[in-house]
Amino acid sequence: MSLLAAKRLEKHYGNHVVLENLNFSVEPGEFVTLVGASGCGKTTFLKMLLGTEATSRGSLTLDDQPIPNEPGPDRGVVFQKYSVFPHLTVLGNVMIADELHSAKLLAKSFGAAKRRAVEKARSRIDEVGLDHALSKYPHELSGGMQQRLAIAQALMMRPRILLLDEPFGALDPGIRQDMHVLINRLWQEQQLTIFMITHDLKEAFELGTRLWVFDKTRHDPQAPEAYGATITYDLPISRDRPSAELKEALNQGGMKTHSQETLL
Amino acid sequence: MSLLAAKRLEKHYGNHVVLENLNFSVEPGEFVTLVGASGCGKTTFLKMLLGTEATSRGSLTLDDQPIPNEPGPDRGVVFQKYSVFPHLTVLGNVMIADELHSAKLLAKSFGAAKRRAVEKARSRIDEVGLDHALSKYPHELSGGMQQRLAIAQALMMRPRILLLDEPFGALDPGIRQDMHVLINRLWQEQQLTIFMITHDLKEAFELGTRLWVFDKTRHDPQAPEAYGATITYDLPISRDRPSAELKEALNQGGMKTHSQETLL
Amino acid sequence: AAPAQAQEQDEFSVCWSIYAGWMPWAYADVEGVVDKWADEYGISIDVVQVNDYVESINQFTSGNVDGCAMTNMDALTIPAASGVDSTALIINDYSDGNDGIVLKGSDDLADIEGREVNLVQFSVSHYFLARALESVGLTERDIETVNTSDADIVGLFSSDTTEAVAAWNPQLSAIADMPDSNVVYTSAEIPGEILDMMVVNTQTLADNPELGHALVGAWYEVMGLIEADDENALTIMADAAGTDLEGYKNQLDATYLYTDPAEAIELMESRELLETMERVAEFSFEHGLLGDMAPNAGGVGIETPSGVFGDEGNVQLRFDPSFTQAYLDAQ
Amino acid sequence: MKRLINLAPSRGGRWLLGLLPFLLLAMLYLSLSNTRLAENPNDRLLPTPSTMASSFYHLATAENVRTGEVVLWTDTFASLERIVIGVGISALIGLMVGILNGGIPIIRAKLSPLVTVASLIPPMAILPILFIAFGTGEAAKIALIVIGVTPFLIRDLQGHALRLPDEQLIKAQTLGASSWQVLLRVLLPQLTPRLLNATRLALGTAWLFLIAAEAIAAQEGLGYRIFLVRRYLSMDVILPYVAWITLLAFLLDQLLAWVSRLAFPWYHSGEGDKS
Amino acid sequence: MKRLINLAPSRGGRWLLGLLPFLLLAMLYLSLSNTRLAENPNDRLLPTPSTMASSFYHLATAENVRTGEVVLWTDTFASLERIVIGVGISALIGLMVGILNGGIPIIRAKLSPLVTVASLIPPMAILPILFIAFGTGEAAKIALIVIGVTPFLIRDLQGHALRLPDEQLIKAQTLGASSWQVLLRVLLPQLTPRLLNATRLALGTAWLFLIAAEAIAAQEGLGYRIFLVRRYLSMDVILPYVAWITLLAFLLDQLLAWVSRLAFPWYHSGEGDKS
Ligand SMILES: Nc1ncnc2c1ncn2[C@@H]1O[C@H](COP(=O)(O)OP(=O)(O)OP(=O)(O)O)[C@@H](O)[C@H]1O
Ligand SMILES: Nc1ncnc2c1ncn2[C@@H]1O[C@H](COP(=O)(O)OP(=O)(O)OP(=O)(O)O)[C@@H](O)[C@H]1O
Ligand SMILES: [Mg+2]
Ligand SMILES: [Mg+2]
Repeated sequence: MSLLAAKRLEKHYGNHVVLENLNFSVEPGEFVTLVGASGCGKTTFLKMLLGTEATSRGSLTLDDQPIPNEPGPDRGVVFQKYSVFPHLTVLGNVMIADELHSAKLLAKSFGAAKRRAVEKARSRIDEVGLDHALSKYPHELSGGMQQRLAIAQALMMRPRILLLDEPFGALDPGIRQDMHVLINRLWQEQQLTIFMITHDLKEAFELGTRLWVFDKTRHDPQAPEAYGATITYDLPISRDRPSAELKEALNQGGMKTHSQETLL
Repeated sequence: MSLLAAKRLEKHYGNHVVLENLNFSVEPGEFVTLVGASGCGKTTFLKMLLGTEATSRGSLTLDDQPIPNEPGPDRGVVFQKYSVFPHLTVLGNVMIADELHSAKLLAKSFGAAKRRAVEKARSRIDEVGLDHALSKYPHELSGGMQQRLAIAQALMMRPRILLLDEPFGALDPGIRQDMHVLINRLWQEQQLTIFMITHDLKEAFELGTRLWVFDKTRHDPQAPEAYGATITYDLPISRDRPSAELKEALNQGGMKTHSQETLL
Repeated sequence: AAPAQAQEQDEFSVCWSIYAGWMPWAYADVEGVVDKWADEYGISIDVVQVNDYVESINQFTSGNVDGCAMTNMDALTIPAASGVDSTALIINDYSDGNDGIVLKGSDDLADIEGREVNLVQFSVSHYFLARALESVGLTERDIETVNTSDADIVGLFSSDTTEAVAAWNPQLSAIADMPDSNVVYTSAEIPGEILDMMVVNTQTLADNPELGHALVGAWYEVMGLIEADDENALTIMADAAGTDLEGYKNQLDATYLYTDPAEAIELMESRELLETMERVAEFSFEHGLLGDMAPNAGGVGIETPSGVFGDEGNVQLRFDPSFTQAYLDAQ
Repeated sequence: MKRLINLAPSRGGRWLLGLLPFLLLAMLYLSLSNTRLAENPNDRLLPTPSTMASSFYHLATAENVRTGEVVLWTDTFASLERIVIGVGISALIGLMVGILNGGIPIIRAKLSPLVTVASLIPPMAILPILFIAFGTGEAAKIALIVIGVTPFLIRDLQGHALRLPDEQLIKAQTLGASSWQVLLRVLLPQLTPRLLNATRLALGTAWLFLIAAEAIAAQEGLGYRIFLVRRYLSMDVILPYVAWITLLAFLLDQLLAWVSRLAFPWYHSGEGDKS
Repeated sequence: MKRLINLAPSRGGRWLLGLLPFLLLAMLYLSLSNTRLAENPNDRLLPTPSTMASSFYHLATAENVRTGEVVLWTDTFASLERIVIGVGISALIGLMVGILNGGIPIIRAKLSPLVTVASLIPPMAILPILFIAFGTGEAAKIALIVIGVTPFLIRDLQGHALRLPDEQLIKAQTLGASSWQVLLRVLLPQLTPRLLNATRLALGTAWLFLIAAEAIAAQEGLGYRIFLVRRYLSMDVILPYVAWITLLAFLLDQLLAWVSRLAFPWYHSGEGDKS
């Protein structure tokens, strides 16, 4: 039994076919990286996993059940922007998951419960290296620190699946490197299943165990919206450099510019 | 006599020293690319060339005269964003330079003058490959098309110096490549002197004839604003791959992450 | 134009607001009666309706208009007390039931004690209320007054929290129609005290007597129509007042119109007028309506044909029957 | 079951749901009106819909005996004229001062504090002064609208002018634009759609002032009529008039929105605000 | 020479320049006032500053013989009480309905059209209905403020709620939040500073309705006094009162701004709007 599986999955917006004919199955513990041209439907796909977009046709199952049609604590998420709550401090942002869980009515814990929540949150915050900024607000943090905070927050509920939508897209190259180390460590420690969208093919190779390339297989210049993208390449990745064969495949599959750019 | 020259040029904001001890001279026809960490003062430097920021100390001369303290038609500019006028069509955006020149009062030309301006603008627009989008508004254009438009617009007045502040930073890698070809061609055809800021060292090498690295030479951890950045490396570039020696130099000069990232 | 600057001129304006006794001005305006008389004297007169009574008097006091329809008390306390020398050119009527006090839940005026009374403060309603209280041995200290805009007094009365109002027509009749409303006192009990007049700037009038003659002529021409019960004229007036013929006739029943100029002259020349004005002046003085500078009730002099009340060196309000007399003589 | 915040009604459902509260209000009115009229058939406060309809029909069709005019239309035209002139003048002043203030720092330094203070004065408080200063003609009523609305427009437009990216002003200068040309070709066209938008926001206030002014001194107009018949508590006239005013306000608002969309496509699909 | 749009006055210069138009206005007033008073020493329209000062001083210090109260303070407290209560109630309603409307699509579908229509009705026109519903005492005046201000607050807050990034609502749900918890911990705290901001914007309108209400029926209050003394053309009272109201409005506005900065630092230095 695989964790996630899709059969002939499609997504339309009215007449606009965004995704078509998606077939895959993903096992627990995989790290899937998604690349593809801008606007080809990667975020839409992630939203279907999240449950905020309905599937249009075909099936998408989680544990062999149709995927829940709204977000839940089993699937954590980190967006490129707006991932943390601006009105909460670092501690508050991480604690909130616990508070939502333990205080159904007020969603705020007090006394002993609060101390426990703080304790738990602090250890998470330590993990991402924000222990010196506990009472700072997000606007006082750099972009990299904000994304670390978002990751710590998303992992508080120990989700089974972590969805990342270009989480490091807005970061400086140097900081990005640190984040790679962090996400890699957390993935291994917590045995997560991760889906990560990126524009950076090198990042995709560095982090993932499996790479999906989204692209259109059919294209009608007169009606560009008639056909959707699908997974054109589904490649297992070993942690070495990409093989020559892979490069070749990519070059032919419309990923030319990406590969040229980042793989030299 | 050099086109642009600086002597012990400094820039402060109050107590915050942003740039210090800048010394250079630039000849007509050079293509200077500027790299450096975020916030180190590259944009500030460009603004001093533009004339929108005053120099704090030292001298900055254009044709041996102090640089004019406000923007003028001899120095064109393309920003990363907001470089074109959203309320004008492609044709309007390019024509406006001519209209500002020929109709002092209304800044709008009519009749024969208008036909001439349209003619001239169209040939510029052809050059950047936007001839099929003459009457579109910027919001209908992709990011790459907008930047092309900005370049066509900036070149209408045949400036001697063209200032580019991360002009391709927001573009997709594929489109970026096309822009490189375009800017290179225009630089040669029109004998421009170009200053271009970029975060992408590879881009800097590919386009420039001269690379400036902005960095701090002194750093006081207690008072990070006490010292400013200066030009730590001023390297002539040949169109080949960077030499091993250069790589070495960069690795030691705080550009580690940049070089690692883009030069592999 | 500022009053003191008034010189010979041939364009004038007078204003009026909606009240039973002044509706003839509406007729005289739209039917061209005023224009006809003005032409006769070689001048032009613009008749302006102002929606808000207080505003119309302000227009007069500030010199924006040359004449204005107002009551005797307001003429004294507003323009005259402000140093604008004013002349009552026409006394058109006295309120003979047009002002009234209405109580809820009682038909005895004495029950007004301790209640909040809605009225236009310091207006002729206020004076009227004081006279009413006097009649049952009460003073203003026994009640509380709430300043109320006259247009809203009807709406206010239908609210449960309103206990008593003092109002004039047409509001009064609308209120009287409501359930649980008891008209306990009307101006019919103090006839001849609340006078409605056309007041004109004294200086302007002196410089331009034609204005006075034209206004008086136009006014009494319309009075003739009312005397003759001209349905058409009355309908037009009713319409301008926002009511119908029947409603307007009811209002007129509570108004003693001086349709006969001789009668108006008689009143102006009478001793009672001076006494009424004296009483009004005293009331106004007690309420501080004559201004902080007034040393006593006579601080602002009032001149009628039968004499002067108060400071003879500071006469600001005059009753002048000569124009009405001239009209009478000409007929 | 989905969470409440994730449940979205369908298109048709939205329509029906939107109607619901209006229906409830209408029913509430009818029952209240019935109770009052049962107690006192002469009650004028909450007239039946049929009474209102016939009164309104009368006002909208019957010619006045003396002038031959139809009351409703005379009132409507008078009020619309005032509001259009008043708001028009405000918009003109707002645009000009807004551009000057937003574009030229020296002028902004001079005028900004004045505009701030002026915008704090409640125009209602100076209503008495206005009539005395301007007389009872059209001028005072229009002046009230202008005084009430202009400071808001100026501040809004000045804000928008300041928020235009500096890049555009610099760009224009590198293309050789003079100060005047920058104002004319960069600020003016970009502020015009924002002016329309600000004007829409200001219309509500403008109506308010119009009615307040007409209540005090006017000889026709929607506000005048309401205050005239208020003396008799003729709710059968007042309520339809209020509905009519609301409808007019709505139509004016939609008209401006439509003009703006038509004339400034770049503003509405571009980065301009979404309101 | 720099272009005009590039010239910025110095700090001190800005201060002086800002004062300039006030000085000009003051001089204009003085000269007009002098001319009028020279013609007619009793003229009340444009009193001298000293007359105004003494009248104001009198109002601010002299005890009423009958009640022992000082007019200015009685008026001020009465008006402030009304405006604070009225705006407070509006803010509460605005916040609650705004959150519900902004957060829950089904409720928005129901209420949004009603709020839109309600915001178009000029409250001044339906005064008689207010009197019936709320009596003629304080309740009616407060109700007028509430009715005048609340639709704006609701629409503003609803807009802000809708503009909160979807990402945050989704994020909260992935952390296990229920609908109620999303409203309570994501929408409510983020809308509160925006409420303060919207309230500041609404204060101007609130003053307007307060003065209108006090003009209609009152026993004390700033608006009451202005409309009472208007019949004596006592500009020596009206003008200082207008200035006093303006000052109070300014202070209230600054107070709210200060509270907001103190309580919501993240809002003011963060991505929140800059107004
Ligand atoms: N709510 C929507 N309604 C209609 N079309 C939509 C909607 N959301 C997305 N789309 C369309 O679906 C397509 C895919 O969008 P999506 O955001 O998934 O692309 P993406 O691959 O994430 O691109 P990027 O790399 O730029 O983030 C786009 O063409 C977009 O216009
Ligand atoms: N107007 C200003 N007032 C005060 N400080 C300023 C101002 N403009 C820029 N700075 C400061 O000057 C420094 C340099 O800014 P600048 O924008 O030139 O950096 P940059 O090298 O262009 O960075 P980036 O790569 O992020 O664009 C920054 O620390 C910034 O905070
Ligand atoms: Mg995406
Ligand atoms: Mg920069």
